Amino acid sequence: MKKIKLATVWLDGCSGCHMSFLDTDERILGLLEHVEIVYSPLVDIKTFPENVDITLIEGSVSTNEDVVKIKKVRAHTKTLVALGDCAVTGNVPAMRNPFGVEATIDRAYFHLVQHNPLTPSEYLPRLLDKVVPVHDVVKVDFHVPGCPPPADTIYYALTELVRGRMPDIKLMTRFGK
Amino acid sequence: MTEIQSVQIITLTIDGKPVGASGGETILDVAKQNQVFIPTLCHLEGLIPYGACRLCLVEIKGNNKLVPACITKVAEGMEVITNNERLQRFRRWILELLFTERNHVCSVCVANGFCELQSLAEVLGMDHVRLPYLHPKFVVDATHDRFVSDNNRCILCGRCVRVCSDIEGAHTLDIMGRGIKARIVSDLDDDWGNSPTCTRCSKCVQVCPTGAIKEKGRRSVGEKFKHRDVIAHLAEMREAAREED
Amino acid sequence: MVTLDHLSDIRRKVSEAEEQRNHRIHVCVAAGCIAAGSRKLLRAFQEEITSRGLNDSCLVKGVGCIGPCAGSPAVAIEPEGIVYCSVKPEDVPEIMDSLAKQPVARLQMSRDLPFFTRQKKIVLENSGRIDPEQIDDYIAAKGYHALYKVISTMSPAEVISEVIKSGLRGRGGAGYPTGLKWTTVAKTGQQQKYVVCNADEGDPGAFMDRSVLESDPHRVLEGMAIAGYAVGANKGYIYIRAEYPLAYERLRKAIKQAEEYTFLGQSIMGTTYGFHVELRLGAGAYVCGEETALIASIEGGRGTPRPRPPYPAERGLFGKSTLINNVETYANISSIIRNGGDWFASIGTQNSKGTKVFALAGNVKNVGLIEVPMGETLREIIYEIGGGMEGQNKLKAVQTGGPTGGCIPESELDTPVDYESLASLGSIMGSGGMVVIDDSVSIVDIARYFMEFSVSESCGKCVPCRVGTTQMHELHAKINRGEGTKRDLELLEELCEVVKHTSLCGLGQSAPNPVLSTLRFFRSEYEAQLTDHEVLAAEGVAK
Amino acid sequence: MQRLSNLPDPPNSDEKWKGVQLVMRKHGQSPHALIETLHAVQHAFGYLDRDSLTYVSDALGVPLSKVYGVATFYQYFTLKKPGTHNCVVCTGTACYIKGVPKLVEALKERYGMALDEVSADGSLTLQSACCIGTCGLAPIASVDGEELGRLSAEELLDKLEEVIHGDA
Repeated sequence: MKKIKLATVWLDGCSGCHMSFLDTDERILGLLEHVEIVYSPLVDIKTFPENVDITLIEGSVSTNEDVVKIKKVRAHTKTLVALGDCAVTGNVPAMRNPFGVEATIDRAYFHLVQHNPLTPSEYLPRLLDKVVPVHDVVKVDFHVPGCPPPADTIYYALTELVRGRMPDIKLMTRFGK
Repeated sequence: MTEIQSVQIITLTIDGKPVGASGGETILDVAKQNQVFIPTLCHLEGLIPYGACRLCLVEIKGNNKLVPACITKVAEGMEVITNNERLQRFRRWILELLFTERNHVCSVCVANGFCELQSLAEVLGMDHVRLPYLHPKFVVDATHDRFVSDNNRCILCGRCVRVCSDIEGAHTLDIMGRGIKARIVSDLDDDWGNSPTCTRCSKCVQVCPTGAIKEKGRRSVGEKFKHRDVIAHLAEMREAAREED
Repeated sequence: MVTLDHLSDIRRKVSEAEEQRNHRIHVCVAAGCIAAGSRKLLRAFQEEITSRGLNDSCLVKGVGCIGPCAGSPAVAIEPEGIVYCSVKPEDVPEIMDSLAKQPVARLQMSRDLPFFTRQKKIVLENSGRIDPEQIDDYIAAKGYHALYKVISTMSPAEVISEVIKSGLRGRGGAGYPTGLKWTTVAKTGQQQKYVVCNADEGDPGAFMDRSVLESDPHRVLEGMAIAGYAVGANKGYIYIRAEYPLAYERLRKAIKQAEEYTFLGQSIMGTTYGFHVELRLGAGAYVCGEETALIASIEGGRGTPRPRPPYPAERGLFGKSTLINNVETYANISSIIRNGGDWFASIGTQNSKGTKVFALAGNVKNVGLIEVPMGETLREIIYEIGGGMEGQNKLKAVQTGGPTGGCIPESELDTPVDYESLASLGSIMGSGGMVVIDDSVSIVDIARYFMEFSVSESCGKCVPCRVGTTQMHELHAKINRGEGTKRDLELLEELCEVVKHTSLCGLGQSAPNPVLSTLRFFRSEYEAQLTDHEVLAAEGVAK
Repeated sequence: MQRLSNLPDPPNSDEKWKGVQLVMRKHGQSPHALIETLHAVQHAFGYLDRDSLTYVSDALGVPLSKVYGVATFYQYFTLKKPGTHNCVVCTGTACYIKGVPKLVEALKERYGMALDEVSADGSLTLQSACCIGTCGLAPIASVDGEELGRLSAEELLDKLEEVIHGDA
């Protein structure tokens, strides 16, 4: 049987959702019998491949780089899963939204810096005016809220998706869990 | 509330199931007695019904308008529908609207795990919001030595205002402004810490469904356990005292 | 004890005074004409008459709205019935010269125009004829005769049955049968009851109630006193907008005069029936047109509505049984009593009886206040009475029912104006605003304008209205900027449905109407503005 | 029954408080008279400041937060000292389609402020009214109480310059 191509992408998030994914522990080995991880911060592949079956996205869309990345991911993914509150709601990264980019940079790069405060280099990705959830930029097929979503929930959702079914994760996770 | 005619027995159906009730009871009362779940946010046992969150809207056969279960009294022969595709859809929308209105970041909220808004999203399967977040900016009032008021987490259910004015009798809190700009204030929008009217009774903390009003000294996330049932007891005591007068 | 003779005496006196004069010059002193300078004009006429020594043969008086507001200030010459528009003080000598001769053609608006001939005046029968600040003028026009008839010859039940027979429905918008409402209040066994007049005319583009109150305030007081008698109330409140200082002032004077004449007060016309009226000033909140919000506001609180039932008839003002009708509803009562319910029921359509006052405004030639029998078509109103479009542009839509009403397209203009027909088009009768919109105006922008109104007027109590209107406005603005997607349009439509069905009061429930009705009739205008992107990034992301 | 208790002393010796007290007495100092009283205060002093609100709360026995909730609910009440001159622009439907947006734009360009704001120098308040009810004269604005109909942006700006500089 052909293996399902799975990718995981890390945008603006704390990596906690990836950690939770790893918390599926030995079950991941079982999963790998049906699944091939074709792109992920967990593996060493530099470019996002084509024809990916399932992509898990952790993190919100916060920079112009995130926008480019997520659009490419969407274009090459059949089922896009927003994994965790940052991807689903904006969560902590979006807490800067009421204050605006300027105040955020000011705070992070000047106020809270003791030595040599510096404006971030122009080569760094540029912050968007507002941090937004993934589905505000591209179509998302399935949402798994949680901060992070429990490993069991991720595992269940993934096994269902791998079997070509839409999982029902009601009561298995919640915002902030 | 006690009513003279409450001996009257009424039969009605809830979701097709025949149930009995006494006159004067609300649809919500009767649904609860019969283990039928109707979501609510602004309602709290012991407080005067408010009818504002619209989550408890139900259908009544023969009435083309939806009615709030928390206020509508049962009537003989009433056929109530508490749950169907349309009501589920409306409830999910209302939750989504609430989540977009303010800055509800469950993961860093003191009420994480004890929040009625959060738990309704879970129970009703609201897994993401389709509309843009409005991200307003509200100043957190931490001037009080015991409590903190954070309008960023407020859903304007009015419970704190009602408990403060109707149960405690202090009426320190009220809603100012209107529409999307409405928010909770203490006195003349002053620092809560300097309030000449606040009795420090902490009832507002107990009734707040979210993390908008919290007790100080709880350092991390998800530690805000509340004693909401106290209010119904207090209301009953008050009512009894009033009758004795 | 006031008797019919007293009233007849006053009538005789007034008509004698009028008949002595060959010419009576009526200058409109309603707010619109005052803003256009009619007080100066009134003074100019007075001075001209005095300087010509014509005080014995000419009478000049300020009257209420004559009707053609586009031609403010308006002047009428009686008994000839000549109407002059846009009159300036400089025109006064010329008009004075023309008395008893050929009218001044360049200022004249022909009385043969459909604007005048096609109207049927009940509520406005005295508007533009009597001096609103003179109670005698009102009495001379059979004013307070109905009140006299009621308290001297009719039982409360008979009064109500006459109102039921008339088929009158609430003119505030919803069209609830007035007689039924009165019956409910009359039947409650409560001791203390109140009669409230809703004069919180908040619909932008609507000035019917303002005009009635400024032109014929006693008419409303009489209607309220009759209502009080019928339902068993001894106290009435008029809740009036702060934006209408002139109407407030005229009402205040009218109450004082009526009290002096014992038409209001402890013992009306010497009988045991007492009825007091107090004024309450609104403070700028559209939602207070909703009856439970209005009650909260009269009680001195935030004007937020509460769920009904209990209806105000059961538990209203200060917790007591309360009858609430709007200005125009009360203004119909005296005519119904004087002429009989059957007479009233003979006017109008099967389900909508009598006449309706409309404030015709926008891109129409004869902007003004009109009264027509129910059942006239929109086309007749706009093209005949209204004189058609102002300027070269074509009619695109007519907006009825105020900011929470709907936009009706050209193709539906043959719809008769009655409660049910307008509702079937996704609009409402509302209180009677009718704004004609020409094709130079973007319909999407108009809907956005109305949404903005709903956002700023939402009281904020219930979630769907407070947040829903804001989100509708955001989605709408996004589409209007050309950034909306097909998905956004779907979301907008679904959100409209949610707000409509789940909001607490009428404001929220009808707030989506402008969007829904424009989507229904002008969908292509929305679609033309959509972008092709499947999901467009939120603001700031696309840049 | 009317409460005949004495009214507390007003916040200052301004004679205008007498008028406010008269209104409160007329309504038997009832909490229900809150809005009428606030009208009287604003009529007398042009706006509702903290001292006035506190006094009204005290005199009528209405909680401070409720007074504040009511004062901020209604558009007509203002808690900020208004400008010396005021300009009310009608934003009703008829005015809107007949060009009020252009007036608002012109005002914004000239004075750098939006509706419902007071100019930095305190010379002018711009207000909006959702309909003055004189739609026959649309677009309409009033300057210091004088209603001006069928108004162009230039006419409005000229008029405002006239009244503002008339003071100088």
